[in-house]
Amino acid sequence: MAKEKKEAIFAPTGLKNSNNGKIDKSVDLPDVTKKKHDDLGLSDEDVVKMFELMYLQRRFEERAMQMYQKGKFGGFLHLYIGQEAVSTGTVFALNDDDDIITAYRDHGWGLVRGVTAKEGMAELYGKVTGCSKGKGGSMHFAKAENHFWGGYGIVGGHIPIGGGIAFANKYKENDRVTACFLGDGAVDQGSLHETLNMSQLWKLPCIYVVENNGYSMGTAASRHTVGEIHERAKGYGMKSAVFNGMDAFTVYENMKEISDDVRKEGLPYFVEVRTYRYRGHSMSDPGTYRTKEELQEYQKIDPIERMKSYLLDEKIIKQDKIDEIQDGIEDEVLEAIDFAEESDFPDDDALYEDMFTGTPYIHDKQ
Amino acid sequence: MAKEKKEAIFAPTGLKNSNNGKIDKSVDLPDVTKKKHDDLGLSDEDVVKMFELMYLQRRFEERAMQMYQKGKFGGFLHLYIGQEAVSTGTVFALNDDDDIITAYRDHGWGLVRGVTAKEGMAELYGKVTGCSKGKGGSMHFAKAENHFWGGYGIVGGHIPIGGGIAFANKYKENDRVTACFLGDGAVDQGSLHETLNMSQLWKLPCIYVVENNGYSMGTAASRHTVGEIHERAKGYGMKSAVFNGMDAFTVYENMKEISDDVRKEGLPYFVEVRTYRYRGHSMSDPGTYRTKEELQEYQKIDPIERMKSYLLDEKIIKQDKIDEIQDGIEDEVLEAIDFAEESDFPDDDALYEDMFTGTPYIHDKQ
Amino acid sequence: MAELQFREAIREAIDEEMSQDENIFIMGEEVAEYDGAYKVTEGLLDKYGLKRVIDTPISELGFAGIGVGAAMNGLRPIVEFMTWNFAVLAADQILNHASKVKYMLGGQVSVPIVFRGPNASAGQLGATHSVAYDSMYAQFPGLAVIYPSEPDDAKGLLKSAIRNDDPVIFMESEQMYGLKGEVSEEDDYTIEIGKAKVKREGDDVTVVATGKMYHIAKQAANQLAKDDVEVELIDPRTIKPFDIETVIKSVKKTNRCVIVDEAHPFGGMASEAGFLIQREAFDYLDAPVQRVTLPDVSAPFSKKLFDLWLPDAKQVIDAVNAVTYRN
Amino acid sequence: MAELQFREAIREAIDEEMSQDENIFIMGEEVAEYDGAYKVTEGLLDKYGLKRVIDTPISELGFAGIGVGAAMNGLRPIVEFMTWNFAVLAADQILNHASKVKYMLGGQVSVPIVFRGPNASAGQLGATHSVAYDSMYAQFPGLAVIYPSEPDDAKGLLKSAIRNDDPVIFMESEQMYGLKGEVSEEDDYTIEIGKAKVKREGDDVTVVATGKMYHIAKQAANQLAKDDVEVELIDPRTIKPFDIETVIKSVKKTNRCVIVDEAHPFGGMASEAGFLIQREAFDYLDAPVQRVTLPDVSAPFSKKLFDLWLPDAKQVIDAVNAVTYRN
Ligand SMILES: Cc1ncc(C[n+]2csc(CCOP(=O)(O)OP(=O)(O)O)c2C)c(N)n1
Ligand SMILES: Cc1ncc(C[n+]2csc(CCOP(=O)(O)OP(=O)(O)O)c2C)c(N)n1
Ligand SMILES: [Mg+2]
Ligand SMILES: [Mg+2]
Repeated sequence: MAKEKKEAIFAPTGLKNSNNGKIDKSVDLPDVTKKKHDDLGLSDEDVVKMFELMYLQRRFEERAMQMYQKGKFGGFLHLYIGQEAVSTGTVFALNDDDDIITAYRDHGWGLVRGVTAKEGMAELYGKVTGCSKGKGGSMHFAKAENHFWGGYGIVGGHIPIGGGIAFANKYKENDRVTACFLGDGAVDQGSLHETLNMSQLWKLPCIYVVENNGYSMGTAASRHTVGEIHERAKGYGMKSAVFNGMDAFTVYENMKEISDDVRKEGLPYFVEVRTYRYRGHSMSDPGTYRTKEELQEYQKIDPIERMKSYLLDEKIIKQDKIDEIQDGIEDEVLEAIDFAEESDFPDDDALYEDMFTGTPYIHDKQ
Repeated sequence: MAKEKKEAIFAPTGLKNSNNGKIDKSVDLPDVTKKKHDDLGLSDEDVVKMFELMYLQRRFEERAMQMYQKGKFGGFLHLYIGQEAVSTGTVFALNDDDDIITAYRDHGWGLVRGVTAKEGMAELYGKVTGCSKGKGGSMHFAKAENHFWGGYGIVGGHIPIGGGIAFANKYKENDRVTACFLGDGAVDQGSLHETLNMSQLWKLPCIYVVENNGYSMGTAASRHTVGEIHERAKGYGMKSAVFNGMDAFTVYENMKEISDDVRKEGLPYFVEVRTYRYRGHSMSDPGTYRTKEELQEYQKIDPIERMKSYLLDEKIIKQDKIDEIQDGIEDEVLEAIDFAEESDFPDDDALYEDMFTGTPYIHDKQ
Repeated sequence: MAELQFREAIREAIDEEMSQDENIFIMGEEVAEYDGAYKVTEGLLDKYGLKRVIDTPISELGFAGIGVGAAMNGLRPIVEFMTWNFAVLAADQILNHASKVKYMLGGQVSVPIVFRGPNASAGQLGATHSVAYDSMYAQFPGLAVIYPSEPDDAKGLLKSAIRNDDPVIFMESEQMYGLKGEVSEEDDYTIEIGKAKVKREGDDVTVVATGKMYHIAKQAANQLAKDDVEVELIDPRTIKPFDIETVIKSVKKTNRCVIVDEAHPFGGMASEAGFLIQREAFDYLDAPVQRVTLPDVSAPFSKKLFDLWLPDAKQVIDAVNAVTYRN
Repeated sequence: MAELQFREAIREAIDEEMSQDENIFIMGEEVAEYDGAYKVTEGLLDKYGLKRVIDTPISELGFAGIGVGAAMNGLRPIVEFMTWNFAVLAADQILNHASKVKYMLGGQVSVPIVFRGPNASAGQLGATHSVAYDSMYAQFPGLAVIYPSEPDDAKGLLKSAIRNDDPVIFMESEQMYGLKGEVSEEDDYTIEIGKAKVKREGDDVTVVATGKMYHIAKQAANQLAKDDVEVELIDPRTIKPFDIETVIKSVKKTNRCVIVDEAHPFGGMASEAGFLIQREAFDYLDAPVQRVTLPDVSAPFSKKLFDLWLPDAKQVIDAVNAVTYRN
């Protein structure tokens, strides 16, 4: 039974240690939906609005990146660029009072759930006019009144919180569905396992959606997690799905079906959405863990370009209208920058505010 | 899409809230092996030894229970009674230098891996002659020199440690296999998920064995964990098995096959062994969560009685030899009690010993 | 006044609060069908049903987080940990989420949640079941930490904790659950969080102790009284907010202080209170503040070692003798 | 002496130790192919290969536990946490296992493991990425906690930590990784764990500070020197063992002490050291021990608030003025 000895190796090798300088594509995309927007129950206006929303997310972040590089603000900046179809398809599929929670790659999610460009940009700048009063910054966009519960910085930490939001909805019997988004990297956290088990056991109306963008920082999905992510559901007898996240219609179609099912059956769902992030993990990422070719392949199927073509091909709107929308959004973002620049920093007193809802208590305040 | 409203319920109901006063049997037992001992490669002596080991575990704990009830020692006392086929079949299947680690229900595991009745009983009594010098007590039996790494009291806490022991074996390329035993209740801990993922990803030679004895304290398995436990492996593409743990031959056969496979392939395995604990979770457990009938059903197929019948039926030994063995073990246990009673408590200085291997450091020692 | 066990006082607090607010629910391991590992929640399932009294799997991190999410979304969870030793697995939800979410979202959400369960040692349960975690949680902003010593305090403070709109860590003791004491029968009896109580007046030395240690300190005080040393015994009851004013007032009278703490020495309540006392009452101190704590070693199982390990009245008396220069 | 960045000093320590003991390996998120989130482990994968430099999934609890098991079974793991804020998820493995296993098994096993990574805040990273955890770990028996301030200390102490046969918590700072300093070129340069270093001599006041705060304290000391206030600046370097002797010796000379601590006030190193000083040097103190810490609020993102939040030299000077009665 002696086996041939070779040096023990633990983690699977990545680009740096692969022989041929290539790795398998980090995410394989399932097919997009063949349905047209009206088959999906979306109006022409909906599609235009989808385009606007996606473009807003894109331009907001591109400009934010510039401002960051100019040193206008500090902290981390994790860009959602490339993944906008996921947020956009989702908010159209969900009811407005359905609940959304996500990790720190959250700008897109804020913008589709009513954080204005101004509030978002001001938050990045740490201004009191920011959506989280400048207390949170890039990782903690939120708009609780619109049922967007925010971005969270501890990988996996918000997963049980998503389950808890769903728990309260079931408790209150209000028919709201919760959608909890997480990265492929977060799949490896124990909190996911615990939450999936309890969600299935307790029948929580929650959709756990993995935005598999191929990488957890510099680690390709296949290097940090075994098997197909959506198959994790099997062990819990949980319903699951995997679909293409580079197309807003596909996201919409699937999320609609799934949220309807969750609302009706009162059982959770585990979903893997395959997508791709164009930028580095954060602004300091050199990106040596992937090939330029891989990135380009996904950029070729950019969800915003795809939507633009769709609008034109289907003659929903013409190029001039597209230009007008784009210019409008460009202005909106630039105004947001002005707004952020001109807004005030929080008062000194703010340091001690928002810690408590009830009686505040600060130990040994000097 | 409005669904019929009824009061939200979360955890599944148990005996107390079931309508008919009955619950589904908490563990369904797969069939036992049909093979005879020689088909399994076990000698007559092996079978006798198996019987002895099982009987030792049983009598050790029955006597320990009496001593506990007499107030001879304190702390928790979690009895393994009913599950002895698991430990016994396993040690025969594994090599002597394969590694074993388990939770706090660990007396049986200690005894099959060379903790003597004396060392075990003295440990329960908190005497310096105990296997862990009286520092650990019931929950922390260990015999590291025999590759039994001990019992652990934090549910799920020892799972990654088991993985780490396997990691070191792979690192040292020593062909040892690790068997990490855990309860059905521990299945719900995030540590299991994290460890399974890393074990499969890193190809660790480790068998994770759930001793599903039907209950996590007072909670039936179906009330705390969804689906079939062994199916959790599916999400990780890990090999898995489920088998009957009330028969030492079945445990032996399966654990032999599995450990051979792990040794050969260098990949982990996830195993569910179905068994039953006859006693309460610990000594204070009133046991109202299960029916007397259920308990009796399992007692009817007691692994020790089964083995005794086998020995007689197969004419391996006769009744008088059985009596002799039993009397011998009884003496051994009674001597162990005397030994424990007569042994010394640790010196006062021992309070400060065994904290450190290197330079000891005790902050602000008075 | 009614005589209640500690566990009954806690149960009454939960019961009274649950009966007047539908959004309160309790969850934890074995809290429902088993009636609680230590029978604290006995009868609550029968009274409030499966919706509001919920058995959880052994998933401390997960159910703590579900509690946090439920609190954010309008409920008022009481999360029971079978002991605080196991809550270490949930530390991320308590430290990184419950205590911080409100602040980092600029005040948009509230987290009205009570995490409760037995703290510190409970006899010979060994190293992993015996740690006092009150000071650890007190280190972090945003968390109130309550560790009462008597049934009356437990009832009044737990009711306040459940009504509190921010996270509260509420600590009990397995070994005190059976302890009986007079409990106010006042309607809707609450005690303000953050107020120490002078439980025995005296002029010679201030002794500060809560939880199990309060009872040790009380024994010592009774003993010392026979020697005409009158101890002023202060039970802070809440580790955070820590009512340093009450302690300082007493120290200004007695000029001496001993703090008894069930934690290991480094950075426990004793060191924090001691630091503050020397700073705020420097000119009043006739002797350095002394403390009695666990030694800096893990809990041993063996009864003999365990008894050596746990602070006792003799150590308190020795410390009092030191600050009063009686030895 | 060679001038090295802090990260280079750490890398050298790891490299030198790995080259002389095959049983040492390093694992953590992004330590291998990415060369480390903060480039501390740059080049180690190339040098030591995939067996000994291992990328982990984001499973802090799991890989910390795998480290503990591997240490028990004969290896010497270095486990990198991307920051100590994330290690909260692994707290059970550190507090309930690494620090206790040896004791509870009566000495049968050893756990020679180093857990390391950046501690405390690193600029505007918000509430969940900014906490100083050194004092928290120091509360628990069995753990050494090292938090150096300069490259030389980092190198010498990390080498000792890796050789130590018991678990060590080793803390760094993202913001100091680029800091340059002279590092001994002595062959096999190690520094004994648990020895403070007097980094500046002075007669007027003792200031204690380590990690990032050492540099703040140093600024303050330079400033104060212009006013003829001579600070004796002590860097404890290790939070535990805490070298109280060196501090007491200094306080007996200066009669005044200020402690600067990057943690929140409750139960931090400052309160522990302060408590010990008042107890051990009571008759020598001309003023109460003062401390400078974070306020008891979570880290805000906004630059303005963040700057208010973090201790600065001005606060240290104020505290020195207080203990020297100069204000
Ligand atoms: C518990 C924890 N561990 C580590 C980190 C550091 N970290 C931040 S993001 C990240 C990668 C997460 O990747 P993924 O979940 O795939 O999300 P993506 O960045 O792709 O959106 C890591 C390791 C963290 N924030 N929290
Ligand atoms: C982390 C943690 N949570 C809770 C407990 C309390 N506890 C001890 S044993 C147990 C039940 C475990 O059941 P199972 O894993 O099925 O093992 P069995 O007792 O059946 O052998 C519980 C809840 C603990 N020791 N550790
Ligand atoms: Mg990702
Ligand atoms: Mg069980």
